[in-house]
Amino acid sequence: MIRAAVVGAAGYIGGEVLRLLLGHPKVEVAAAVSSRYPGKRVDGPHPNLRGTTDLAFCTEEQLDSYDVLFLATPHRATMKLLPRLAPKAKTVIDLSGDFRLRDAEEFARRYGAEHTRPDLLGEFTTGLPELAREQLAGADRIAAPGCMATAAILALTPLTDAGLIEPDVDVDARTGSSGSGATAGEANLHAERSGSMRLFATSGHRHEAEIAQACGVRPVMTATGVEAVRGVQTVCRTTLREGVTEADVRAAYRRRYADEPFVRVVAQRRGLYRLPEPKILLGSNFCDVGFAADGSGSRRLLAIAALDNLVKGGAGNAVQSLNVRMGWPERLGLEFPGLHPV
Amino acid sequence: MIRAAVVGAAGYIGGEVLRLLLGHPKVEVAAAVSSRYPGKRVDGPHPNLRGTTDLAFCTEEQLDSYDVLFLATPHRATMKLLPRLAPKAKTVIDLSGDFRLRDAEEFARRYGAEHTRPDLLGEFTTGLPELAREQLAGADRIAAPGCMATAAILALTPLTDAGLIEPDVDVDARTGSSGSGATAGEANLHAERSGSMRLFATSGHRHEAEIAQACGVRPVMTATGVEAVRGVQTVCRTTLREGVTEADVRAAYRRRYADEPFVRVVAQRRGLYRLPEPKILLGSNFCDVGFAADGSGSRRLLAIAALDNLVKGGAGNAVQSLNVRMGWPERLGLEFPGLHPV
Amino acid sequence: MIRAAVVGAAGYIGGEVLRLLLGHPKVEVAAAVSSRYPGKRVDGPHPNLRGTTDLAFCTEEQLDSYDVLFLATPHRATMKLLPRLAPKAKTVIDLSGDFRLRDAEEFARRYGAEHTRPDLLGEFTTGLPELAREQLAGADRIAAPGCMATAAILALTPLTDAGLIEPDVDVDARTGSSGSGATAGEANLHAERSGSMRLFATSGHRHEAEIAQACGVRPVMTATGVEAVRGVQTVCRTTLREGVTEADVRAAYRRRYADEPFVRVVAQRRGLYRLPEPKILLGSNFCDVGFAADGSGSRRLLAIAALDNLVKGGAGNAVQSLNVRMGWPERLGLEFPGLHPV
Amino acid sequence: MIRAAVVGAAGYIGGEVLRLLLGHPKVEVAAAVSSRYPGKRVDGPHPNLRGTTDLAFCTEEQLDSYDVLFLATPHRATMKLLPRLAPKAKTVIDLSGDFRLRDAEEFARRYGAEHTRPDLLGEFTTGLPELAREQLAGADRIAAPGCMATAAILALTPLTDAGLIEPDVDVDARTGSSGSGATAGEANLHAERSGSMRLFATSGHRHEAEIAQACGVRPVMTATGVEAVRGVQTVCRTTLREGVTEADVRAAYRRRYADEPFVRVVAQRRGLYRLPEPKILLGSNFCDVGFAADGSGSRRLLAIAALDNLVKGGAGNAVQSLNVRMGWPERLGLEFPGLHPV
Amino acid sequence: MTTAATTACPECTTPVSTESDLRLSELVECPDCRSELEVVATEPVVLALAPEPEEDWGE
Amino acid sequence: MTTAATTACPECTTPVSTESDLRLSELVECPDCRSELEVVATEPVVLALAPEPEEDWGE
Ligand SMILES: NC(=O)c1ccc[n+]([C@@H]2O[C@H](COP(=O)([O-])OP(=O)(O)OC[C@H]3O[C@@H](n4cnc5c(N)ncnc54)[C@H](OP(=O)(O)O)[C@@H]3O)[C@@H](O)[C@H]2O)c1
Ligand SMILES: NC(=O)c1ccc[n+]([C@@H]2O[C@H](COP(=O)([O-])OP(=O)(O)OC[C@H]3O[C@@H](n4cnc5c(N)ncnc54)[C@H](OP(=O)(O)O)[C@@H]3O)[C@@H](O)[C@H]2O)c1
Ligand SMILES: NC(=O)c1ccc[n+]([C@@H]2O[C@H](COP(=O)([O-])OP(=O)(O)OC[C@H]3O[C@@H](n4cnc5c(N)ncnc54)[C@H](OP(=O)(O)O)[C@@H]3O)[C@@H](O)[C@H]2O)c1
Ligand SMILES: NC(=O)c1ccc[n+]([C@@H]2O[C@H](COP(=O)([O-])OP(=O)(O)OC[C@H]3O[C@@H](n4cnc5c(N)ncnc54)[C@H](OP(=O)(O)O)[C@@H]3O)[C@@H](O)[C@H]2O)c1
Ligand SMILES: [Zn+2]
Ligand SMILES: [Zn+2]
Repeated sequence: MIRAAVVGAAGYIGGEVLRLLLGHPKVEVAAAVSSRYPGKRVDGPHPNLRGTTDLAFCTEEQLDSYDVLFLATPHRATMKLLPRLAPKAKTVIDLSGDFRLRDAEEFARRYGAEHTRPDLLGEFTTGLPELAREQLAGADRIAAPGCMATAAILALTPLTDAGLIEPDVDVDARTGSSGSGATAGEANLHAERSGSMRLFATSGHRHEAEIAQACGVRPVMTATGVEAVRGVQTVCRTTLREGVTEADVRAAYRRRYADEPFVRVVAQRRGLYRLPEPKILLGSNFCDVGFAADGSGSRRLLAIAALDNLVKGGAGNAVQSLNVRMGWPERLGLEFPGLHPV
Repeated sequence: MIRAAVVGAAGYIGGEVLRLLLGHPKVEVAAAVSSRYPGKRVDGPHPNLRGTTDLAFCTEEQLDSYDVLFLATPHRATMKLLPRLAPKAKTVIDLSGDFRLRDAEEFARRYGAEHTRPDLLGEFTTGLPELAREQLAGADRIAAPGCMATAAILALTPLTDAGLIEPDVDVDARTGSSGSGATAGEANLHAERSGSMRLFATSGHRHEAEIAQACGVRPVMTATGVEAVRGVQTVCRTTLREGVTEADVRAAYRRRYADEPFVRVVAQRRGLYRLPEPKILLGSNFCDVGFAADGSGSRRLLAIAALDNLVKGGAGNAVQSLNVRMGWPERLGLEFPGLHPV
Repeated sequence: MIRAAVVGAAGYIGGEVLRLLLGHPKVEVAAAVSSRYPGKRVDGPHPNLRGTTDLAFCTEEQLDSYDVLFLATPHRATMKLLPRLAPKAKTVIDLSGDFRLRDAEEFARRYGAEHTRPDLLGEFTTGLPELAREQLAGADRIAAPGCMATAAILALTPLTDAGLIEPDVDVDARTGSSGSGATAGEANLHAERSGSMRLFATSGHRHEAEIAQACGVRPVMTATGVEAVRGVQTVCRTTLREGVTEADVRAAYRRRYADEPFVRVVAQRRGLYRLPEPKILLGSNFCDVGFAADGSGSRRLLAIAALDNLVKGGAGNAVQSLNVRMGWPERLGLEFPGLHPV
Repeated sequence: MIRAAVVGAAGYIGGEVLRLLLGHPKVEVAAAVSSRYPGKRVDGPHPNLRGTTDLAFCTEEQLDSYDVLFLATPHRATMKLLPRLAPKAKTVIDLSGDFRLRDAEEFARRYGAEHTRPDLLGEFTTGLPELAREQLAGADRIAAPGCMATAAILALTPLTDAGLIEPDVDVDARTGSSGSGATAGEANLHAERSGSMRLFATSGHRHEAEIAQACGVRPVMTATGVEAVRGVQTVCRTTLREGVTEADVRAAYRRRYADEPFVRVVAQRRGLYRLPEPKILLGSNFCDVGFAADGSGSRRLLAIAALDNLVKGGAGNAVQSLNVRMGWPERLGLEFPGLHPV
Repeated sequence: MTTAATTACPECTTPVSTESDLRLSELVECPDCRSELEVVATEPVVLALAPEPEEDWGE
Repeated sequence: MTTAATTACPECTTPVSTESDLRLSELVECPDCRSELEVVATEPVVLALAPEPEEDWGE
């Protein structure tokens, strides 16, 4: 058993990290930090954890030292927290956007603020085992990618790795409301958010930079809030290189993900769930990826992915990265397959 | 054309009053008050009104005088506003809870605050044409009942008027999220409110007092927030007096509502929509009422009603009251029947 | 008053035609045809119509003659019905896909069946006043376009008319479940369809042909079923011609739709509802259109539209076409603006 | 490892049994029967199982013999299947309604058909460990109770066991759409079922008989379909015996469920989730139970329960019963705690 | 020519108007409770509740 | 007395009508793109885009 601490533990990602770690056979949750709820039980804001733990939140000051520290705090705040919290743990896994980009200038452009610790950016490994399994084995600074970025990256990687597509990619992301965290703003009011199809980003979304960095493509991204609490789907509109066939595409996906425990290739000709869709992934660490070529023989190819933003798009991916880091079986604590119907 | 002003016009009820008055052939919306958005167009917070008006909000100070004033402001605030606003209009229609109860002590018990103008309570007529059509014809202080109360009252009135039921009634109200207004609190966060079945009142709900006052029953009320934005359904569990048959009940409903333009009796044996259900009432001023006796011959009777809380449970009912007050055709501006499917 | 008949009147589009005609001051609904429910009241399958009509369905055989006949029957069936039904009315408005395309070969490719009456295709005028107002004034064979096609066409027309975009367009349509009609198949089962983000068409959707025919672009279309009953949103990814600015685009939209009663240009920088979104359009005949250029100075332009598929995407548009045909005020019977919140 | 077979494996309950058994460390799924999909992979109709199994459906004829057989087939069909299938397994766990009632006449009244094997009714043990843990230890014919019945029974048992309430109980059940199984009927069409608050049973629901049998009360039950796919909530309106206090009630619940692994007492004074609510139980085997006394000192008491109808209301409860039967740790394979937010 | 008479709905007692040319086994709908009623006799008209497929909603 | 003039929205170039008694720092709303515009000079009126709180939706 290793000892873990979670900062930002009262938030949605923090709660999901707690859920997964509490069910993890090799991790003990030793501390959960919240400034709003110190001394209160974690199953207050996270009622699904009732009966599974008696843990209470503590303050940052009460932290001592841990094997692993999860940061589930807002971007821009996290780069300020990291320097003082990092000494408290051997391994730090950051779920915010602050250490995902390697380039401080790109960070400043995307996040509207100068990075306060550009010197640390180089220390971080991308917390996505499908991309960086080997590096993660020895990593002690891990930055998990954004939820929509993770989906787009896993949809595109088989194509870019195999050199099958042109660099310009349209990333059309659809997301549920939990993606904005537990923040009660007007935009997240049930009566406003319910049933919406809200194009809240029409270009320049931050995750573009992560996708570009990971896949070497030129993404332009739109993001639409649709009716869902959990769930992200990304539809990437790409162009096949000359001469590439759908069979090449299918082979590339199969090959790339043959041994991946948490990526499933879903591109079927029959049935209701032919392409990736997030609803059957609630609570699951799977990312489903698929593709659809244009019947008419054009070079257009859709690359599609779906995941639960709080799991494979966040906490689950972080725990999977920990498993890799520790040399444990990668599925440990992440076995829940998702539900149907739901 | 008469001139109307709306206070609290940036809220959900205020917006619905605006929608209905802007479509009303005999009313001109002369002022819409908001402290948050003075000078801004009303179609900002109420995007459904785009293309129908160029109206902008004003401040309370900018009000002059009007034929009718609608108050769509919070309870406890409204009793303070009324004395200074009432002089600005011949007729005042209050949608808050502040002038619904005739008894100041009951008000204090239910609203947790002393009434600041108990002297005015007696001046108000209940803004429910089905109960008080005659009084409304000459009324200049009108208090529209609460949304769940309206539903329960319309479900029960045929039974209590005809003396068919015992006085103890269980009122089980189910409501959508717009019932709490446009207030962004944690409880109304989409991710929390979505898909909920939340018993937010298990007894002692304020609307009990309104139901008791209107129907002379002893109600106990539970209220559950369910997945919906608009819509209230009340299921009243009642006991038939000795010897009363289901045919008596059906006849009482038919008789009571034979000439009502906005109450439909729905108690069918076939089809998908056999009993009142709010979804087909979105935007409509109908209140559907129905009943179900216990097949087994017991004296148990369900009395059920459904409405759109912002229309027949609020703004529509207020406009209908205005129509009655002015001697206009009662359906004026309220013709929208509701949608199916939806 | 003119006399109207509706065939396919028990379906979703048929029901919506009934709702609109029953509220129309110049139309009497003289017949509603259903083979499943002959003799039954129309407010059985359309419970929202309770209290507004005592009309019952009749059989096709019982039809005599009418001023206008609405066909709300399935594609491929309608081309067989038309020849025998057309003689029964002066004006026929078809809502199916059978007479929308002018080219019989294109029809065969898109609908997987030979057209049985290609000779009649040329007689039809497109039932979209924004495109064909003048022709509609004298038209007696009117074919209303498909719901997703209508949205895409209204989004693109200002751009194509003004020559602002390149011909290749990606049409990304998102739709609610009522778009598939009242047919109980596995795909429309609540537990399966609920919360879905289902890419049910990845290319080659029928509506592509309508968009191409109306706008002269080369559309490729994807369609995703999202959680909603009513509502279509289309996001068109286009490329601006060299030198075209966002100000040109805004001016083109404003100019094109300055006098349109049912198209609103929605492209705002503030507020929750900055771009077109269908939820505030439920029951309304508005189509909201908007656009978003890429901040970074690229030539990418999104053209977005939203509508209620059963109203502006179907029955409302048909009634608007009738209004134009008859020389009546275009808004007649179509005044409902939509709801917020909802 | 024991070998299990599931009949009705293509249905919703069958799929959930498969999900749980595939994740169960001591059970091998040896056969999954479907008449519609013989030879097809189980992850076709159950797409959440992709990547977890290569199992395909077989026909009933292909069954040989197993340690345990789960019947997830419709009521009335199951009593005909059982005699020929029972010989194929040592232990049979039936999830249908056919062997739940001990009294064949009550069965006939409730299910509208004579029981074809009344002689077998006495052989069955109720598959609810909270009620029948000891009997289950040796049971080879197990009948799991209905989903709404399970919720009501778990809400009421602490009260009836301790003799705290009067026998008349109003059971108000609210349920999601998966409760009707994977049957595509008009009532389950997304556009009809979505957003509904449908009182589909106003008295005499079958589950009344199960509740009466288990708790010795006289239940009258209403059931309302609300917007949800999974989830049941039951609100029982009861009357406390003279002199019983809320403290007695709380103590009774605490005592009764102190050692239960899957029942949590939820009756809080603060927070958003004060009383049982199904949404945080999706996929989980927990049943949350709670209560609320009437503040005013009346004897009215609400007893509330929530569960996932396919898990604790069906498949999970069946697996828990198997764990008890086999003498295994009761939580085995049932550890998933549920999600928040969701 | 058909003439209208009324007879009570066996389910809810509401008067149901019936045409004189009704035939045996024909189905009519009660205007109030919407029961489907079968003509089981014609002179005078007698209506009986038509059998209905069981609805099974919620387990 | 106030008289109305117009000036172009700096965001979308739509003409915005402005009253002559506008004061420095006052906020006006563009009728088209609904940008909030700050009066940064008065004779003649110059409008600049008012800063807006960042919206952070979708992670
Ligand atoms: N939601 C997603 O889908 C998702 C997916 C992947 C990654 N992420 C990233 O994960 C992080 C957390 O997101 P979330 O959705 O969980 O947000 P959230 O629900 O708003 O939670 C953030 C938590 O951070 C704490 N916090 C806020 N300001 C802080 C500060 N200045 N210093 C320390 N703690 C602070 C708050 O807890 P107290 O106030 O109690 O301390 C809060 O509970 C963000 O960086 C987000 O970008 C989110
Ligand atoms: N929602 C329903 O279903 C429903 C049904 C029937 C009756 N009602 C009653 O209708 C009233 C309004 O409800 P709502 O749901 O529309 O609430 P809401 O959306 O919160 O709107 C209330 C409005 O009142 C204004 N306001 C707040 N405090 C005020 C004060 N002290 N003085 C003057 N104005 C103030 C606010 O506008 P500014 O801040 O811009 O001034 C706000 O827009 C309440 O009394 C409610 O009980 C509601
Ligand atoms: N749903 C939309 O959003 C939408 C939008 C625009 C256009 N449309 C078009 O409108 C038409 C109707 O669509 P819908 O969604 O209303 O479908 P729907 O709900 O399935 O209704 C179709 C109706 O057509 C009747 N019908 C079926 N087969 C027929 C046949 N062979 N001959 C005559 N009548 C037949 C049926 O009534 P009976 O069995 O009772 O006779 C049924 O009620 C379709 O062509 C569709 O493409 C639909
Ligand atoms: N849904 C719930 O919440 C719930 C909860 C507790 C208990 N239950 C009970 O569990 C049982 C299954 O319910 P469900 O919701 O899973 O229903 P479902 O989704 O309709 O599945 C029933 C399955 O039974 C099979 N089947 C149908 N008729 C059959 C017959 N005559 N003989 C053998 N197999 C037959 C069908 O599969 P094939 O056609 O492929 O053979 C079908 O997949 C029912 O008895 C129900 O009362 C349901
Ligand atoms: Zn009847
Ligand atoms: Zn502007």
